[in-house]
Amino acid sequence: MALNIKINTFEGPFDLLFHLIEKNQIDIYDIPIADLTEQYLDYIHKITENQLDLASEFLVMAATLLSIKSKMLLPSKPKQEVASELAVAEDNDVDPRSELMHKLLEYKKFKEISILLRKKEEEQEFIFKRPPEDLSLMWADEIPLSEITFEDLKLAFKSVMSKKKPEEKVSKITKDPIPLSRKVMEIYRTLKQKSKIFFSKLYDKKTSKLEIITTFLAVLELVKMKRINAFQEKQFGEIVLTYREV
Amino acid sequence: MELQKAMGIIEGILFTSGNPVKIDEIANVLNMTCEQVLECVKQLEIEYNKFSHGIMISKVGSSLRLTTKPEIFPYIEKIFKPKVRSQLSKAALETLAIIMFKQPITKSEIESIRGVNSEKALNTLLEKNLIYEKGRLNVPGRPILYATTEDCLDYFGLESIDDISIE
Amino acid sequence: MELQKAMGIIEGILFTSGNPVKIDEIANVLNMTCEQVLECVKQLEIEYNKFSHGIMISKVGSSLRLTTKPEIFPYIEKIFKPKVRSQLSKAALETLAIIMFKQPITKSEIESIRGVNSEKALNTLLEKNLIYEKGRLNVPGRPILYATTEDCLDYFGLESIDDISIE
Repeated sequence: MALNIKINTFEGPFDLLFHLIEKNQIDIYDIPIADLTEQYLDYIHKITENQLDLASEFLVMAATLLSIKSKMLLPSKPKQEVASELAVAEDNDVDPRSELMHKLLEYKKFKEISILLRKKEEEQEFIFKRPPEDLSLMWADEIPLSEITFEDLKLAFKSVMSKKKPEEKVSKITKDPIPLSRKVMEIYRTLKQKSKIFFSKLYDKKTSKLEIITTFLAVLELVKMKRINAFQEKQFGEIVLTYREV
Repeated sequence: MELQKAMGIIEGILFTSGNPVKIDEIANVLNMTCEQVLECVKQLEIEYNKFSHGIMISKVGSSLRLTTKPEIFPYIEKIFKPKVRSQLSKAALETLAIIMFKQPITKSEIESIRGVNSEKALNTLLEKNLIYEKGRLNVPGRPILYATTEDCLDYFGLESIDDISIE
Repeated sequence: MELQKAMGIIEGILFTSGNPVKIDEIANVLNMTCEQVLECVKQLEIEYNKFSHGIMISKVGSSLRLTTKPEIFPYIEKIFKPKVRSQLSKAALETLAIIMFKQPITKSEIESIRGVNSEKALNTLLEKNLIYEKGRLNVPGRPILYATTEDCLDYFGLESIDDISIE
């Protein structure tokens, strides 16, 4: 079990590689690629054996390591007739490990910074701010609403409705897309105007199932509130709604 | 404990709290008597009396509190008032807009749209008679339903609630 | 304005705000230059360094803030039992470290350095207002560019990003 936890704590393939490098005291500038690849694959196997979710990035890195390993095994002067001599020479000058080395060095830098940041974060836990004084009470009665127009209201409404609100629970949106209260008012208003309507006229083909359910609940609510009457001639027949004079 | 050190701790405690803190609680934490705490308070008073401080310490009942000195209020007003005003009016405007187009609506629905507590904004709008409590929603808790008043419609030159549309 | 008096007002303003306040806003209200404000800060620092004070002033980015001194933490803990602040996850911290030193930077650049998907970490940082969307890069897809906020410096108590030395 200890192993699971440990594997789970790796942030990604670089983090895992880094762990291996530190554990084996490997020189980043001269990585024994065959060894490292073997150990890396070993870890990957352990993760999959334990049926933990493996991020695809870990597999990509495994492929990269294998590819570097195979390049290292190739003879240093492959067939020269294929490409121009110059190009091949250039290609061979580059250590296949160099890209990985640079990436590891860069990752190392930020890993170290993040450790420093953690220290700073912990230091801040020992100091306290003062809760801000609630100044709004002091000037609350001076709000200038007098200069607002209906257009301002429309704009404010549109902007608030389009704002991204990460703290809003997703479940809430799906559960109750149209507040029941609004539906109740809508139906009530419609009936007050028309005094009689078929339930099926309260929605159309485009209306979502959820909204139809909300509509139905709103009707039940209105019947309960004794604001409307509902009749149904036969099973699965049309439901007729009528406005109830108070 | 040394008087100097105790003064600093009392300052830090009152600063963190924001509200008055009981003298006996402070004494308890400092392992001092209440009299010793009050001796520290006297010293702090002398310190804060200096021009170079904008805060002061005062005793309210059996508690102590830190506040700003009244003479620096004009500066507090100058720096914070414009911000508070614009925040408040923005909150009130947003809240009124939501009520206008979604009425009748409960506070929690408004808050779920705005993503912030809207108590204060609702109170402001109620006070200004732009909205009223239209009734209660028949769900557990029976939350209040808010709607715009006739005054509000008048104000925006709308004949009736049916004129409200957001095209 | 007299230095002494300005010190007191700065103290009062920071005390009232609770949160960091921009130096230029303070300078504006005091009718002083930012340099003069910083001179006051220096004097306040000397004052707060005394044992008899439990608070301290510090610069975070282009703002000033008042906080308690770390050494009185045990007493504050004893009296208020404050909630332990939740730390950022390792992923969020790594992501933030990259944004700090490479800003403005796109998600895909961050991911190429970290080697893993960083969507969740970015969302956490955005929610905590430690980073913000600074704009978009003018390449196909117009990816969002991320940068750190002033709140980020406040969060770590840094005067500037240079406080974190990168050897």
